[in-house]
Amino acid sequence: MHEYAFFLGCIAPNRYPGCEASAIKTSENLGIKLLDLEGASCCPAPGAFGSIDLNIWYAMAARNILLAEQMKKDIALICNGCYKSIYEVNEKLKKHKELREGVNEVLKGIDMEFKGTVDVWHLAELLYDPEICGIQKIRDSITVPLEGTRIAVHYGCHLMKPKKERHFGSTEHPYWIEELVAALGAEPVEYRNKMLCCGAGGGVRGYDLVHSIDITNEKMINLKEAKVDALTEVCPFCQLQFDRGQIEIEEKFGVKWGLPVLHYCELLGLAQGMSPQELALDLHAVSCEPFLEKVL
Amino acid sequence: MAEKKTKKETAPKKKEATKAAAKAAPAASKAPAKEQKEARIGVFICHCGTNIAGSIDIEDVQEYAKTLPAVAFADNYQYMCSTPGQGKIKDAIKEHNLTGVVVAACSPRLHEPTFRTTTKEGGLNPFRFEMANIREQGSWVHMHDREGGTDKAKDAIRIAVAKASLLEDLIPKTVPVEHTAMVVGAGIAGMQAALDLANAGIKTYLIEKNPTIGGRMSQLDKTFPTLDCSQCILTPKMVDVGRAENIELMTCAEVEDVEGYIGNFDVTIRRKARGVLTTAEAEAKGIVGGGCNGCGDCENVCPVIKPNPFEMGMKPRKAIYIYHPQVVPLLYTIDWDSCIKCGLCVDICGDKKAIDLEMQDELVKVKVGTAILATGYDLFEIEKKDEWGYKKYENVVTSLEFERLICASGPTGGHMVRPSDGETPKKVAFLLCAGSRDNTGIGKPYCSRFCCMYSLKHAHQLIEKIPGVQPYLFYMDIRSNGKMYEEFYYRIQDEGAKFMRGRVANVLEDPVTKNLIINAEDTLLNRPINLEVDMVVLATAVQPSMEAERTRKLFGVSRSMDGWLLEAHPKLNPCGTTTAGVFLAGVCQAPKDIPDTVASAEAAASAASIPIHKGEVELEPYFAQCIEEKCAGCGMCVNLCPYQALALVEKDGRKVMEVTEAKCKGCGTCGGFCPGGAIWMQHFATPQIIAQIDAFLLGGAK
Amino acid sequence: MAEEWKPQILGIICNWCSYAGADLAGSARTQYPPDIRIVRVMCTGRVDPLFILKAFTDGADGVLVSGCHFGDCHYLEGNFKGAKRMFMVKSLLRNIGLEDKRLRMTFVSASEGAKWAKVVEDVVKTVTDLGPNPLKELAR
Amino acid sequence: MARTKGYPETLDKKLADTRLYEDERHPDFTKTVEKISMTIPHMCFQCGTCTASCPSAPRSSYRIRKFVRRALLGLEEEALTDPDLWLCTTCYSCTDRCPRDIAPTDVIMAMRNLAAQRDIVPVNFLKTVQAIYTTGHGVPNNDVNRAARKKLGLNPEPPTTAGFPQYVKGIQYIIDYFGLKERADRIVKEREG
Repeated sequence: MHEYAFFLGCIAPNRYPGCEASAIKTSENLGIKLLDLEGASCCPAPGAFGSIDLNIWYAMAARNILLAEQMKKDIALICNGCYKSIYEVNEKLKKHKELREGVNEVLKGIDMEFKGTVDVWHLAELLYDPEICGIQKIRDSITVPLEGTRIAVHYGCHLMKPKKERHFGSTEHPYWIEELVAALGAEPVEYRNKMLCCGAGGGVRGYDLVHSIDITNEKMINLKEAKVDALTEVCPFCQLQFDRGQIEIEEKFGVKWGLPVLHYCELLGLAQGMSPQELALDLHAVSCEPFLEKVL
Repeated sequence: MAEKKTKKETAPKKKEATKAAAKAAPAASKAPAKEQKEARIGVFICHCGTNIAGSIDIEDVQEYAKTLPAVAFADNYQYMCSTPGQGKIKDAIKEHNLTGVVVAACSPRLHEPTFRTTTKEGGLNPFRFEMANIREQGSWVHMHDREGGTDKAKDAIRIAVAKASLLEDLIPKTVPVEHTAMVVGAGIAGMQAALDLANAGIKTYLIEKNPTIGGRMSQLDKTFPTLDCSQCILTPKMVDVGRAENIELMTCAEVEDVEGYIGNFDVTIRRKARGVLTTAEAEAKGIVGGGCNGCGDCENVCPVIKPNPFEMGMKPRKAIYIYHPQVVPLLYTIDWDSCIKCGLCVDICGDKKAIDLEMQDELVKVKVGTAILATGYDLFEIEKKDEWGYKKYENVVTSLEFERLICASGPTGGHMVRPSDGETPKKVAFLLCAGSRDNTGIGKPYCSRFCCMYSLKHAHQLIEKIPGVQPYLFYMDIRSNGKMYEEFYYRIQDEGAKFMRGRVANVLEDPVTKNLIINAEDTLLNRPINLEVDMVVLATAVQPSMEAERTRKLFGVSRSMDGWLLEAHPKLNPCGTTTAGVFLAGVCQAPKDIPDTVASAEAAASAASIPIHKGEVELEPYFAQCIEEKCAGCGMCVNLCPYQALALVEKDGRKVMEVTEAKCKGCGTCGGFCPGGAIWMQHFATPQIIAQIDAFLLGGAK
Repeated sequence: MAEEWKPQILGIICNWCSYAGADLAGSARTQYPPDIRIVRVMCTGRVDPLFILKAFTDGADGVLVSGCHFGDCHYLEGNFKGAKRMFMVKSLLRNIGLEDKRLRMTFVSASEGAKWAKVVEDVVKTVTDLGPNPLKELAR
Repeated sequence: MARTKGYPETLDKKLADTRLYEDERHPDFTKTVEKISMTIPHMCFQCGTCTASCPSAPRSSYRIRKFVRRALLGLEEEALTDPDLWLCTTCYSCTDRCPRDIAPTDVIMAMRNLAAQRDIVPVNFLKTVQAIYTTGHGVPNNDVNRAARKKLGLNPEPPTTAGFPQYVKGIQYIIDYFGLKERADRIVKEREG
């Protein structure tokens, strides 16, 4: 059993609890134990905090990392936004002495000190890593193959970009999450401009909603063209943007897409036999039923 | 104590001097006389305008120099290398009857030869000269630290004086130069260089790794800005090379090993088994009227099909093949990796008996006086910049693939079609600086220099061939600096090519039509562009050919940081290298278009012919000498020598080391090691170097 | 001696790579500290351990030996042999209780002017941090 | 920034002098941006790869190339007061493709930091701060969600600051350390009363 401190973030636990539930359950089936990270907070939102003052962003993220350092466990998480904050700050503080000292100066006040003793992982990369889990193991864990479904993948920006500060290689034509989808028995589908941003990041969703959902709408057009049954991602914030975004698109632009959007953990849950209720799919703004009909 | 050492150790030098006396009377006759005479050094400090004087206090330095032991005279001048400057030195040598000269100026790598001649003209042995580098390693690197720079200059002079007072007469060794040359690589650069050398009456070995000569130029369709057909102007030269009596052409050949030095390089060449006999080779084997006549029957019967590299893999070839109809020499070649030795070709070839499926590589040794490297370039692996989708999207091609696609002798017979469906493209985007001017660590930081111009040419060729075609050139800057180049740019613009000032961010493919969508910004309109085209041509960056690295090491040539071969001086000696007798031609030194390549080839040829026509070269006499009374005959130095110049010999009853001067290059590896201090490195002798160290740290050799 | 102490550093560098590199730094006007004095040899293979020991007994605070990159030696393999000796000398220095950091061997090619400047800065810093050569007094 | 001429307002707008004057350039601005962003906008050669990669460019007047140019020239006023500054979704596509190895996204983040120092910052950013200050979450829990969590067999409050409010103090300490809460409250109040 590989054990990790499970960093929840905000949107998974507070908007899509199904992501949280499925993440814990499915990965347990795959030999990965996700432990509560007591007292963790918002990562904090890289757009909002990073834009106002990077130093606060460093310090707040560091606090979350230190909770894991105290647990002596690496961090696993399921949100790209969180990944940017927690992973990137962790790496930056390890690398840059002066940044580290600055942050520790702040954290002194709450008796904390960044030592850089843990690493940060996105659950998706752990699932893909044969050392930890790997495609085959996922395939073996499947009880309800998602056969006959066409699923497109949205990677999300902050997981893999900027590539120089990540370890996933090129960000132009990645395919590893498609492999994870194929492992569930579904057919992964390529579509135009796959790596285009969901539109939510950088505080834009809050700053200029129509601008932000117009980007989402462009993705929807490309997805429609590829005739997919569902879109999957590994980021609840992207999920929020695609899921609630479709409702907003309908309100503002009068276009109805009705494309089910599921976090990879939710898909994995379904494939491992979890029921839609256990995944709280009813909380999704866009009904997942058309997709479920194909699966169940 | 340094004194004492010299006294003792100069002993063998007497021998050397007298030995020399036999060779060169005038210089040597002085040598013994000078022996005991105590050192009188003249120091000459150069202002180099303000280059040195600007950040170093010349007066101060000169006053200091006067106080140094053994300094008999000190002077300064605006430009020491000027005629009056050199005059000052010559006069001073006589007036103050100097035994050595120190010039404090620029780098010895620049002006040592100049001042050695001056010293000689002043009546001293040229090797009684030492240079103090107070510019490149002084004023220029301490421009804002006058005090520090001045102190450093004083020390540099003190160190130089210490050495100068221990310098001795040396007689350079002159060696005969082999009346032959070698050119490695038979692209346009190598061919031109070889032709020039041959026409100058020098026997030249032309080594080419491929089965035919012609190189990259033979793959091109037309050439800018004149638009003459590349093959049409190239093939006559290829034929000349094939015909030239003075050129010994070796195709399918590689340099295996290089020994020796300028005038006398011993080069081993690997002639790769071609599997096919020339008529000459056949005759040698007693096969009358046999050997390959290029009839091509073998190709017709060969069952194996492989992509033809000459056509960038866009056309098939057999396991026994020629690149294209105009190859020189017209000889078929077997690709051993794909040949299944079925023997059909042997049968069809019949009595000509030209094909030998058991042929082995052979090693040939040749001796040459000078060598020219013309190893050319390859395309950068542009798929590494995967935002442009090369090797992912069928209709994204490189510029060389485009050349073949539009060439009448190419895979499509010159009908410009796109790979995915053979349709004629109506909209084509050219991406300039594809992989060039790239500081990400993936691409190349330099400008590949000829892409702008050939892309203009490509646009013209499209407009000429396809009515109603629309070429788009996505560029950052159009670099058309050459004779009639800017005019060519004007012409292509007039012909209707559209120039979009913006670098392409990424290329997407329409999954159905296989058309390509260009994402760029029109930085002049300040608007993003979303342009759908039928085909994308990447003006791909160039990089040194794979062979270049191996070859340069064999010839002891250095490399610039960007990977191209390093010239002796970027401005004043662009063809030479730091290895005497080895020269560079064409793109192997840096990206060049055809005119520049040919020019550099002719330059290299003339440079390479000089020592050959002179017939002899002087070697700097930095040879190792054995101080026999100290030599214990342990022989450790013998194995250290990279040139097998040392040997143990029997001399009056004991083993001592002996140096073959012709082989010794003066690296001093032996001298640096000899446990008994029995090796005297001429001009870099232990007492001389120790004196320099003492001078620096103890302030003066005395 | 009143003003702050500046180290005396000896540089023994090869004619073909490092000396050319140093010249290139010059023509590029790349500035670096002036606390180094250069002795030019044809190849680092020429560097006799004696030279370095002499320098230290003479009171040098640091010695820099710099040659061509491996495989780029103008004399095929002189720099290998030079480097090998430097290891030997370093252990010697340790044995006589002198910090072996005072001796440094680097590889700077003819095209690496910027690197040469960096190397010198680096060596000057290291040696300055180490302070004066304890043998200096003996030498005086 | 265009210069006004003291004409009546409408004319001043219409006829404003749009030429670039030397005194608009603040070299230290370039330096500050480079320090915060840890990247090198002064090396930009304006190829437009960034704008072409930008998801916001095609639907707005936002041109990241322009902002990098402003960083390069030190056009502080023009950069920080341009509302487009806040349209970057931080997708980092420009950063991955820039041939000069600049990180334009981080240039934007640095400029936003500098703008925020002058209280130029959209309220939605500050409201996130307020939310986190009180709950530790940018997107706090709610009753619908609590109910759903129960059904899933999860604790209605996640094991975060929501479940362990005692940790909120630490967060408030950090935010107060930078005095951000007061600033946020003040600015939001100014804007929305």
